Amino acid sequence: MKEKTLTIKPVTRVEGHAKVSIFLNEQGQVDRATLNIMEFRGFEKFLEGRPIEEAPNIVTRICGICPVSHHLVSAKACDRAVGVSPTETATKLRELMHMGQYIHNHPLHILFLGGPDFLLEDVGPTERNIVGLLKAHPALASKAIEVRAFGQKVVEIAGGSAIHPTTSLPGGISKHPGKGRLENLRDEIGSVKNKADQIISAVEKGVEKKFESLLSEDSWKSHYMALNRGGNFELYDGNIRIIGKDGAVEEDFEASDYPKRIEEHVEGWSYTRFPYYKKEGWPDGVYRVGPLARINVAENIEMPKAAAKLKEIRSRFGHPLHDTFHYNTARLMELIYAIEKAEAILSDDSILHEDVRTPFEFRRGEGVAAIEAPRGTLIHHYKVNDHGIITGANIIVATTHNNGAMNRSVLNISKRLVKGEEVDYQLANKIESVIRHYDPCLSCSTHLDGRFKVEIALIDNDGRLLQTLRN
Amino acid sequence: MKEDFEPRILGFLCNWCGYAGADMAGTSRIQYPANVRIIRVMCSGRIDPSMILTGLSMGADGVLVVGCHLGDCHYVKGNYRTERRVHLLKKMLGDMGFDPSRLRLEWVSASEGEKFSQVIRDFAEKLKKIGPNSAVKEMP
Amino acid sequence: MELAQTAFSTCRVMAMPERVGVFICHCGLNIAGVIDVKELHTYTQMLSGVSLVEDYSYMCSEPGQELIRKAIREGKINRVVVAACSPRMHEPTFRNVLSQEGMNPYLLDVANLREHDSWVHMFEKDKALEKAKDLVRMAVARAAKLEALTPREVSVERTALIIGGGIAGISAALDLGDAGYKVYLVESSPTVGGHMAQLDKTFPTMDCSACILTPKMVSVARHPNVNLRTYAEVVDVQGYVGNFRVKIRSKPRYVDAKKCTACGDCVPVCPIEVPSEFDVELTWRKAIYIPFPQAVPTTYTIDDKSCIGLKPLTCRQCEDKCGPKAINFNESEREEEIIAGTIIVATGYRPYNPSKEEQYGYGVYPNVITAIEMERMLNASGPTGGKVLRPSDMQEPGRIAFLHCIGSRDERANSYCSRICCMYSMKQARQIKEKHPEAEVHEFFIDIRAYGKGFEEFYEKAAREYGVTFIRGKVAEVMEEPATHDLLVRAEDTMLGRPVEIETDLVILSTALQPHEQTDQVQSLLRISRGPEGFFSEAHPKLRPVDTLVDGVFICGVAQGPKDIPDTVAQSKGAASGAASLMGQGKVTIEPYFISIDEDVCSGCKVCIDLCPYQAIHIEQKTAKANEAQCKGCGVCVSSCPAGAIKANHFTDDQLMSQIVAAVGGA
Amino acid sequence: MKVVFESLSGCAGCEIAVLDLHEGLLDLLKRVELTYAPIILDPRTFDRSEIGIITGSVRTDEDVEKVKALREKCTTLVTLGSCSCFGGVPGLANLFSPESIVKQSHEVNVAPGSKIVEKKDIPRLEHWIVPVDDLVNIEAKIPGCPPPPKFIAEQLSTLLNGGSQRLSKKTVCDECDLQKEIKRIDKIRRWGEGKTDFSKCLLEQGYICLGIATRAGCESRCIKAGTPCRGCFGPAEKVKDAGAKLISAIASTASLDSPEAMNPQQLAESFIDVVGTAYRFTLASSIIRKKASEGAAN
Repeated sequence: MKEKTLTIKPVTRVEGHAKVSIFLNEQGQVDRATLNIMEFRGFEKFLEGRPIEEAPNIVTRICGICPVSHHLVSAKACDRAVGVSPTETATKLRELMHMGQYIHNHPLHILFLGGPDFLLEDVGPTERNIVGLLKAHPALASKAIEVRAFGQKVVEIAGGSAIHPTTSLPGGISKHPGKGRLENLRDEIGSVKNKADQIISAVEKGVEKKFESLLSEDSWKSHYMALNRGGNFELYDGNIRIIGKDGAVEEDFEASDYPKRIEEHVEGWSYTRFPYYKKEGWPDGVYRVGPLARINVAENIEMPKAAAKLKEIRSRFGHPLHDTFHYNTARLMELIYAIEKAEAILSDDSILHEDVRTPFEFRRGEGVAAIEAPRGTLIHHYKVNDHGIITGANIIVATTHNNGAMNRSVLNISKRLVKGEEVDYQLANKIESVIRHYDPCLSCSTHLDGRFKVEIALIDNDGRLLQTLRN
Repeated sequence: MKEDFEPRILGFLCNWCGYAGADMAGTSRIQYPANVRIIRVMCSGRIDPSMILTGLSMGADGVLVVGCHLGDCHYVKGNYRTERRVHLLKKMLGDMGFDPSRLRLEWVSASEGEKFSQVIRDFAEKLKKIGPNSAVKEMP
Repeated sequence: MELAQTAFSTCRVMAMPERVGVFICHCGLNIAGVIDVKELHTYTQMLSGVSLVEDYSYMCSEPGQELIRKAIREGKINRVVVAACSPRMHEPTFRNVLSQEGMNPYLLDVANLREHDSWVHMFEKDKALEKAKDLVRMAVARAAKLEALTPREVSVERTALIIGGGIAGISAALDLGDAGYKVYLVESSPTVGGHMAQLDKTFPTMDCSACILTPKMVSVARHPNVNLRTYAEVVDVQGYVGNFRVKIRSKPRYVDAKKCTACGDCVPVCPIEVPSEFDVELTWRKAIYIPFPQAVPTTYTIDDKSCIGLKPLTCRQCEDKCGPKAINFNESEREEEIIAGTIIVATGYRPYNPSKEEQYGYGVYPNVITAIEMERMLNASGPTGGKVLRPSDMQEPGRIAFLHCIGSRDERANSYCSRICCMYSMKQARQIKEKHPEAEVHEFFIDIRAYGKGFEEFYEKAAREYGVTFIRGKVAEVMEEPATHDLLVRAEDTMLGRPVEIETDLVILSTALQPHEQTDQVQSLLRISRGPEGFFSEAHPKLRPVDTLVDGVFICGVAQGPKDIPDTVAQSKGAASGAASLMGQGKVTIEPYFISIDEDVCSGCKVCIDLCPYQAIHIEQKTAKANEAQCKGCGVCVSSCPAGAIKANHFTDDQLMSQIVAAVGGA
Repeated sequence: MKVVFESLSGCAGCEIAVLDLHEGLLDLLKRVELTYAPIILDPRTFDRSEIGIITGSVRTDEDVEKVKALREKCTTLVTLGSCSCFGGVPGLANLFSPESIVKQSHEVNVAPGSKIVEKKDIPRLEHWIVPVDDLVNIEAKIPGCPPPPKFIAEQLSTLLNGGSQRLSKKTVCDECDLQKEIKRIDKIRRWGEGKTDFSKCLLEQGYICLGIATRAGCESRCIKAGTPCRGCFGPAEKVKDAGAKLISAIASTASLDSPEAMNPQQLAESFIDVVGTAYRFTLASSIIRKKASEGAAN
């Protein structure tokens, strides 16, 4: 039997375009398996020449599912590039917008993307989706739809539009959304919190029986990387922390120092590169980002219900969690956190002040900022000339970090499950479901045409340039 | 620059001054190169920038806009608007990789036949140096 | 769809429902001499949408027009393209042809093969043919998109405004007044009469200028239909033909014209003396003055720049002295607005000031004077009572030289010929000879321009009977003997081919005629164009000499170019008849080039409102509305409207785009 | 009524906008038979469908194949969102020569020490982005970035009832309730420059706002949130090139006689990044669609 390649294309229920190729050797065993990411638009190239104040409203088009993350991290990078700090109210409104995105994002994953894999019994390709979910779990589905709708409403009020927000610019927010609308959100959030609890218990009940098998599908040790504020769980702003396979903290650094810690591996068959932790080298240095990483990196959580949930998870499964399915467990916890955090921000009266923007002047400069997008750490970095025109842009995106890990998981599960020459729907879906745990955003990962620029190592904050940025 | 290249100039002339000036060059039998194709408009302010862009995108090597001298416009301020449009368009064309001097604005009064012929001669010469407008071939 | 191949562009012209008839004119040899009309004919037949092609030697002639009429009658065509001369020339002619056959006159496009092609590419026949093909293709493309339009009918106010109270303005005012139209005659100086009032005799009949002028001045002042506004200016003109809204500002005279009997008692007590403009500064006049005795209106005027009775209040002797108490120092400026159906510009001229030509010494040598100064001396009511005197010693000059073409036919000054200098120089020479038969009178000329009726005989008589010597050669230089102020005229006698020097007592410079100093102001008010020499340009040199390109505005007299009094009066009668025909009809058709706004598309962004110089667009319930009567069809709002809601009749986006595509484009 | 969703090189924002119908989505799903939508359904191909909805820009050769295949297999083809309608924000890549973008991604922005690897069996890039209706005829366009959920529902239900699509003939000004007084601009200001009065028209305060030349339909959501419109709904009904119309309108409303009026040079200098602003969503479908190579240095 000569060599053969089985392909699954397109990978469904993920954002963007990818294909899985499984290479069988003569004995029909899986020799290699790859996840090729096939998207490319070149945002960084055409950001050059654009005015800095327009960047936050251009970069949202990198991703339609997490446009808020790009909008806010871009605004933060712009603030630093022109040297202006946003007002307190503006920062609060931005963080509120960010929480709104999580309240929309995780229910979206449960309802449309990953959920159907672990909430529906063995069904065919035409039922494993939202329609199937509505039949099987009507209560869960309608609650999830309502919670997600609330999330999008928060983003619309704080950001002007639920998808591709527009209100942030250097120095803060352009116009205050109005007291009345914020007060309405404040009244509604209580009921949203209950609905979220019901969703979480429904999901947990839904997977109870096959929980062990789900965990065992793909479990391997890796490093983890996430934003963090002095050990606290953080989604909006803070340092980046890397922990080892045993959970010990190995790195804690500013966003701009990022390239000193990470290098990348190259493959001809994918637009995306494969970052790995420099000290450990390839492939041992592969690390994971996103919900699983955030839950592992956090020492404690400032929000009470989320903290309780974390304690419960850790007592049951230990620390750090290595099973890929735990991405979903972490997502549930993060949903609680996001709602609690939104409630905290909404109840803080400083959000009602009218002062939402600090004026700014254009100056030559650079700005680097990081944020936790639903799928992992996201970094924007801009270089601006003295007319405030962008001369260089570099965007380092969540899913790129997970590229190595996703390929590793695909290889693991393919070796275990692929026996013969065909890959039927059930088997293919098993492989895809592992990818869906990561909930990759492929158009994000490859908007920057598949490469992850290690060498654009900018210097530390006092402006000393270690490495030139060539464009 | 290869000599046989004959640049194609699209000319927008206002009825009261530019067009009349071209007529004057005719009645005075002033000879000038045959590169321009003239379109008459009532005022240079009538010319919509999308017409100039269409001309360039369809292969005109140069677009010439001829209006009345500032202050002479038959409709008071039409040419002031034209002047600003042409300036903005030149900047846009520069950003789009065109040589901005492919778009040219001139004020020619009804009696300046000689000046009109001089403008055509000079514009044709300059376009020969810049070379053919390659936009058409590459257009999808 | 087939290929119309020219080097200029390959263009697959889409099949068109319209049936275009193309009529190519040879214009004798003007077009056919350069463009191969046969080749153009066959090429045009290939253009899709063209259902008939004809070519003929003179399309504007009756047989040429008949070709079009026949094609329309036989229903072969529903659009017409005439490939001939400039539309600015014969578009009206061919439009009439269409309407005579019941076809909407605006379904016509004219390709300018003459002024824009054959006449300017005479030695590049092949390129001229290429261009002709493109111009015809563009015209056919536009013709297909033309829409029937009905011109707008507008009522015409039966009132004429005439700017300038010289002989041109007066005769036009009288003609129109007699024809029963109301006239506003506006003159900036205190009296009508203009430069003619300064003259003594007029050539060739040697009539006394005042005798033929003053009666006209009086009748224009008394004419029931003529409102005379002297010492007044037009300051604003809005609106369009038939409905010009005109603002006239009258300067204060500080003398009540009705009460003033022109007795002149005020003059002796006035302490202020200033050079008299009317007498070309040969004499003085007081601050309170009448330009000349026969001035109309016969009243004195106080010149507020020099009178010390106004600001500050110090003198006012004349007020006390005035019997009829006509003087009123707190008279103020008056402004009035009138509606005029037509406007006639008769602003006349300004004599050329030769002082910058040092070689003649005007202003340096006292005995070098200009012809107008000579005219004032010859005039019996002039400063010298008709005696010809040398300014240096007030003696009668025995030897006099006239220098022609000063400021005319000279690259450094004006390149044109002022047409009347030869004749008025000879006239003055004969007058001097009548007074002093023994005087030596020489005329230095380049060419004698004696073209008018009786002019040649006048010239013969001057030479033979009056003994005026004519020397052909422009004077190079005039030198002065400082002690005696006698002058030496040096020239080259081109007939004898040798230099000549003549001693003279007096030199008279025949200066050129230049546009009146307020020509700029009148031009900006009326938006009419001017030629390179600065005179107003007529709509067509041969066929519309007194019309302008602005409907309802006419020009006559020297404002249109140098000419003598007979030609001036002929033109002013022409302008009057042009205005009368417009006002007679009581209505006039306006080119239907106005705009229309689509309310469903207009979104009330207000970009157009402030843009329109004629305030032709206003907002009603959130969307823009066009006032067709106000709109002049410039189209600036059409190209500015960001929503594309405004359409310019006869110059629509489709029509212009179709021409662009035909000119440079592919399909 | 069979419906399929195909996404080319886009950001999935349009798909999320459909999902943002929340409960409304369920009624929609009842009225249609959604047979292929890789983002939320597993089937990997389909054979025929009445309605085919395309999102994302035509960036790779694979996108072109998908569009052609969809044309064969669907009776009604609908472009959803500015990317498929006009080229969208990715269309700005047409500002750079195709070579420079590929070079940027594969040689220039690469970590030192990592070997340059020939890219094989992944889609090749098209030289420049074109709107879908440049490749195949389409029956309907639903513009917007993203099109508002309510707007998508209205447009789809008209198509589902077999009706012909009716997009607004007005511009965003019609839906914008900021007060408009007089368009006479003394100074053009960049967004964020100086104090902004949110009760008055932004353009009249000198901020470039594409609302005047952009089709209505979004109820001026961005302006209501306090940001000038950037024209994601594309040119108004009667306009061929929204950028050219904006340039024309800005030039014509620049004040002429006020003391601080800009002369033509100052006007051009103060309008920063003309193409990036006036053509942000429509460069690929404008008249001059791409950078002419004569000037394409980078």
